[in-house]
Amino acid sequence: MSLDLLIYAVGAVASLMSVVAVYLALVERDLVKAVIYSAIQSVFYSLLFYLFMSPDIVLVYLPVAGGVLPALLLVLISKTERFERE
Amino acid sequence: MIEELLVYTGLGLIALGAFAQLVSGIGVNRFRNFYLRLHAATIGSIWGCVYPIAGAGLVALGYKELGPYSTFMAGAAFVTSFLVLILSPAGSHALARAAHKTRQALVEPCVHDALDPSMCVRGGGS
Amino acid sequence: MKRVVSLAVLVTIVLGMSLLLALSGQSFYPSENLRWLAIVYLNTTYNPYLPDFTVRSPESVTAIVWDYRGLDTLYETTVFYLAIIAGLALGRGVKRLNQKPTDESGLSPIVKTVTKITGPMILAVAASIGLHGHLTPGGGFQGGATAAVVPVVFIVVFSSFYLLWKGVSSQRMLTLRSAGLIGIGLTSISLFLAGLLLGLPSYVFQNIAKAGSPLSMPYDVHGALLSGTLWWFNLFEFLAVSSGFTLAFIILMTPEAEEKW
Amino acid sequence: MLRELAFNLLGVFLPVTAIVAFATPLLGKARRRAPWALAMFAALFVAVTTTVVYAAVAVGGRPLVYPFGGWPPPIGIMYEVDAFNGVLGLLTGWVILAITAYSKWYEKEMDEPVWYYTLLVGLMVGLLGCLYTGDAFNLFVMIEVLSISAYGLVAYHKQRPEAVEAASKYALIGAVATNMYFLALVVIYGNYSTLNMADLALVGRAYAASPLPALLAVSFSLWVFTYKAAVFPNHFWLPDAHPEAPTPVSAALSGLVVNIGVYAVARFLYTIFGYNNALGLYRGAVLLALLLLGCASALLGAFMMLVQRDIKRLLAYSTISHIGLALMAGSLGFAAAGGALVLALTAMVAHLVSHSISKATLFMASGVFIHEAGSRDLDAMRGLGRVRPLSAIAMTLSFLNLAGFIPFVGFFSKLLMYQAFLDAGLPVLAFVVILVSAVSLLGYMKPIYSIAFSFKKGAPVTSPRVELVDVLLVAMSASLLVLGLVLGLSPGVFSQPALSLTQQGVEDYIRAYLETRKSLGGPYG
Amino acid sequence: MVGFLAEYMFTVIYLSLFVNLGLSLFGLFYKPHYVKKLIMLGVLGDTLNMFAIFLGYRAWPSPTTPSRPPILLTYPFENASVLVEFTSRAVDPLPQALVLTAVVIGLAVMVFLIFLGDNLFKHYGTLDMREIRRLRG
Amino acid sequence: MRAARAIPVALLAFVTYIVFSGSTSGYDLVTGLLVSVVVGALFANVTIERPSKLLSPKRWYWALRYALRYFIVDETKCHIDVAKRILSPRMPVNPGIVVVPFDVESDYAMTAIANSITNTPGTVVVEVDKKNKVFYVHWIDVASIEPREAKKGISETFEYYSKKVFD
Amino acid sequence: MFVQEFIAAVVPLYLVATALYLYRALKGPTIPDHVLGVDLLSYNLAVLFIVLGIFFKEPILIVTAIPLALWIYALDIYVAKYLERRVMGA
Repeated sequence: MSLDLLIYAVGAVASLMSVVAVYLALVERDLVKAVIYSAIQSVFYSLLFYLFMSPDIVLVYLPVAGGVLPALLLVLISKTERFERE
Repeated sequence: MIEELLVYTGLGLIALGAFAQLVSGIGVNRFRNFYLRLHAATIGSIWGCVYPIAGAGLVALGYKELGPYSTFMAGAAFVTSFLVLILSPAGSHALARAAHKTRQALVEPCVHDALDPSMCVRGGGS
Repeated sequence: MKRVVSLAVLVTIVLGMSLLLALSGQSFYPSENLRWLAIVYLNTTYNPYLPDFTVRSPESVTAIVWDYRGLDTLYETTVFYLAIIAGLALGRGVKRLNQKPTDESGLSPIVKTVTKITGPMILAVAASIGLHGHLTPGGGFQGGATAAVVPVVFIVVFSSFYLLWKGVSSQRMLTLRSAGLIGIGLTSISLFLAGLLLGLPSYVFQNIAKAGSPLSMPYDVHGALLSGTLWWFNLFEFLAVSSGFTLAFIILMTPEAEEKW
Repeated sequence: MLRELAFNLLGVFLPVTAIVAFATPLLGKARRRAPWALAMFAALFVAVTTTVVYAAVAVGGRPLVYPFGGWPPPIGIMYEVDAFNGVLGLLTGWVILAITAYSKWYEKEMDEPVWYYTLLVGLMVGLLGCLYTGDAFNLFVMIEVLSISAYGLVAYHKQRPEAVEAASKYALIGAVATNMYFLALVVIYGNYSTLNMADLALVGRAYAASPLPALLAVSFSLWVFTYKAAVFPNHFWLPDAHPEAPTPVSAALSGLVVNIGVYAVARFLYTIFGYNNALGLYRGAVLLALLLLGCASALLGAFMMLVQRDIKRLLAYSTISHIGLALMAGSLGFAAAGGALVLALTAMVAHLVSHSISKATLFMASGVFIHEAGSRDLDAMRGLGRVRPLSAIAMTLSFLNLAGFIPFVGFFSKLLMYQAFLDAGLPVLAFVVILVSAVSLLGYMKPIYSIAFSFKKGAPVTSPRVELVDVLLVAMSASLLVLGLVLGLSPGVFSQPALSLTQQGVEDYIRAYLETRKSLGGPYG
Repeated sequence: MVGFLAEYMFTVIYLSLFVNLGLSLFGLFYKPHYVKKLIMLGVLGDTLNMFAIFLGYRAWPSPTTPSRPPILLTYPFENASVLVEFTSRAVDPLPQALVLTAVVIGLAVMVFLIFLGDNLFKHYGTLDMREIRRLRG
Repeated sequence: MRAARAIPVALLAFVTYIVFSGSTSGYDLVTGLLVSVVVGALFANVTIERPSKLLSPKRWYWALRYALRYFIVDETKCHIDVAKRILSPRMPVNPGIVVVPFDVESDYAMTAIANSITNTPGTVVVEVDKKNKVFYVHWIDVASIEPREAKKGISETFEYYSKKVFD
Repeated sequence: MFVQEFIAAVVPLYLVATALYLYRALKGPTIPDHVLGVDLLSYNLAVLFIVLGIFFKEPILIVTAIPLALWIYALDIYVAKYLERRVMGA
């Protein structure tokens, strides 16, 4: 039984899911939802980082891209406007 | 002996977690209302997250192949599961409160809404 | 509906293209061998057989970040620092509200109590990540970023006035941040200055003694591995990063009084 | 002795400058004068260091290498200074000193100058780090230090909507450009498994057969370099961003920051992917493309200058034009070799020096007149030359230098350029140089005329005033004259920097790196 | 077959990263809203970092011994075999260090851009870049 | 007084630090001590109101009993119940928001009850009213909308134990 | 012991759950639904991180689960705050 295939399959699934999240973040007009989609993308990227054996990057990347940036963008949205215009 | 017991208990908890996550995933997609989904989500966060993480800690205590850092893993697993245990209900509560307060989601199949009767949509059924 | 279709098309394109590429032998399968430079790093990060050519830190990423390529990291923190300074410059002259926090402000009391309990635990965990940076994954920035959960959650759950009321003001955070960064800078030139005083050759960012320069930071204190400057860098970076995040969140999230223009 | 001093200063001066930047907000809140004093200290330290370093390099005749942490170079980071980046560093050190001194006068236009000085010191760190570093990834970090301080400074007058808009445009596309440079670094590390510039030059020779990765890397990295240098398709941000910055910062951006782009282009295309290297045949194509772009931006800048009424905007377009000229001279390597190439590179270096000093002077002098007139419109400045005569003199001299009049350094640089193009057998380009000079002379006549030679009708007669800034400006413009005389008497002054980009110079660059690597020893040395 | 599947999966990962790169560049240049541009800038930076890490990965030495993070677990050690085993399995640490730096730098630029967006809205009352260009004239 | 309040917080931080590090070497003890002192000083006025409670062994005994019972009995019962509802084809739900009163004094006891309610599937605290001492609970299967009956179904055991532990 | 094989058998189940959660996180009509999905997704991934840590026999990989749990809680909180107040700081 080859165990590495399982891990690579997890990686492939994660990267496909990140494509889905990025596409939806691109076309979504409600910016709050777009921010949440980008958070989903960063969660999947952190899984990829993990599978590529870089725990240090996960520790930096998750707070930054999954926590701080959505927070800052939400602050910006709450101060300005929520919907993208046509 | 005790080490094997620990490992088997831990693995059992991990398997339980997998099962619970599946159930929770199905529930989250089958229920048609935000508040009902919250109940399904609880399964995913308690049996699906707290228990298997604690189980992983037990495995780490008993599984000697992990090397010198296995106590680190066990400790970190227990701390993580404790934090999830405390934080996840608070998060769900905050979300539920926000959803109810701002009328994001109505209480759709509803018997009674003591907080705000106008948000109760009767009937519906399953 | 349109989105679902285009998503399906996108995913199919990815799968099909990669099938084509893989069938045509154009694979991106990584090699089993490492580059020369990587092997050097892996071999010298903790190597008692090369006593004057090692960092004495088992964590080679932290070793690269703070010792082999310490200069990069010093300026990387400088970039973050300058970004926050630029933000402060953009926020100057803006009147911010300062009220007494009440029970009404913020979220529900349950969330408040939970936040109160978990705050010290999160800080302890973050400190553990930061201070074990030379042994396990983690380090100053990682620990600081984890610790930044605490001020964010406190601002959101209570209010930014609550932090001010408890004495966490933006001025103090700026002071703490500057102090941490000055600590980083001084650590980086500490052995150079010592070398100047003692008349021994030494380099900026030197950590463990090299063949030509015998000065070395203490890397082993009573059996506890400190890896020389790495520990100090991690400590100061932890302070600087956590206070920097706090500062950024305070100035962004504090509600403003009416604008003039 | 000198070399040892230079060696130690080279290692320590940037961390110390960074510490000054960290300490500025701490002390600046307590005392009002402290920020300026700290910035001045940093600038003086930088100026002295750059002088010592250049002296050591010029006297020793071989590059100076500082390995950080005592690690042999491809393992650790090194600073490597040859005559080329040495002379640019020298220029940067002294011009930034003048700018910092001038900032004291400008302080009255600003509230809370503490942030301004912190960012200015950050700019200093970024500039010198970009110039001196010998590591491609460190260059990325330093470009970011430079960029983030530049963005912050452009948006400093945040009460003006235009300033904020210009900064947002500058910062957004700049972030994309630097990300692309990171991609180039990924390509470089993936293919050559090293990040050290000298090592890349050495290793790249083994890859001459497969030039594609090198082409990818160069084309990705050229985006950010041409963006920083504001070369034609990437020039759009400059006419908005430079005028909106505080005046001393406009001087630093127009005079110094654009140099970084040209420097990095030269470093990449001559030293790293230079002679018989990985880039192979594509090198000529890339250089030709750069030549055409430089040509286009020189012409565009010159013609756009004609229609400007805003003095700072006029100066900004002049920057585009002159950087285009310098890039034209610098990218002649595809057609010329030997003497003509040395001539062209000398012209590039001389032109960068002349342009930096005179553009900094011009922006600073324009700051004086803007302060007097209360507006940036040229018409509002009529007759102000009588009020600030020394500034008017400095301004006129600098304009004459830019236009290429005879005893100035600008004349000799254009002459060298002309000769180089003729020697390379490209008289078209020589014609372009003349055309650009002629057109931009028309553009320069307007400010010279309206400030220095015309009256404002019905204005009350005010007696001429002289402040310390005026003296500074006159001194700076006088240095142009002195440099011109030196260059006229001994044309070899700038040939040493140019020689370090020729094949022999690159060999020296690599040899210095190899010697350091060997001397530091270790099992992998 | 197993080898082919592994190659296929790596190709999927690689290509989806490319798709993400393309999507984020498209969003950066064709979506008019400032916040959307910032989100896409974040995705762009993350994807480039992902490329670097992808480059530093090494395949498993054998199907049952995974490659490992570049962190030595057993120290101090008696004989060099630990080190040999470590070097034969650990992934490349240098891209990780570079990405660490790049992530922090990207965050710093983003923090500044967010401050800037706040000020932009104060001046123009909108964050739509087309609108802002029109208002500026 | 501040120092007295700091001690329990410091203890919490210290225990967390040591457990998370998973070792009791000298390095961990020393750094853990320093960290816990700093954290204690920071959170002294935030976290704890009456420090003496933490040091009584009786409360710890009750907490242990509470945890064992909660994790083994209550959770299992509710999980199986909700899982059945999810998996059964007709999804029998009968949801609504009911009033559940509580009768404890301190914030901690209240939070413990609320978290216990939310952590058992089938019940989620939507809103809490500290003045009238009631929770508004979303219940997946409303047995009764009468407050006292609802309390019997949802939170009586939790309140019994929480009172012993925290009040 | 058969730990590695056992985990290799369990991980696909977790992946299926991931897909289910992802569907909800992407679809969820209201914003609380989205956030609930992200929440569950990240708890799922936290477990996956830890379980795979045992699978790789690399105990230090477990640290990565902590920031996931913590920052996702923060995401909950500030989306809730955004919905309730519109002003983050008050």
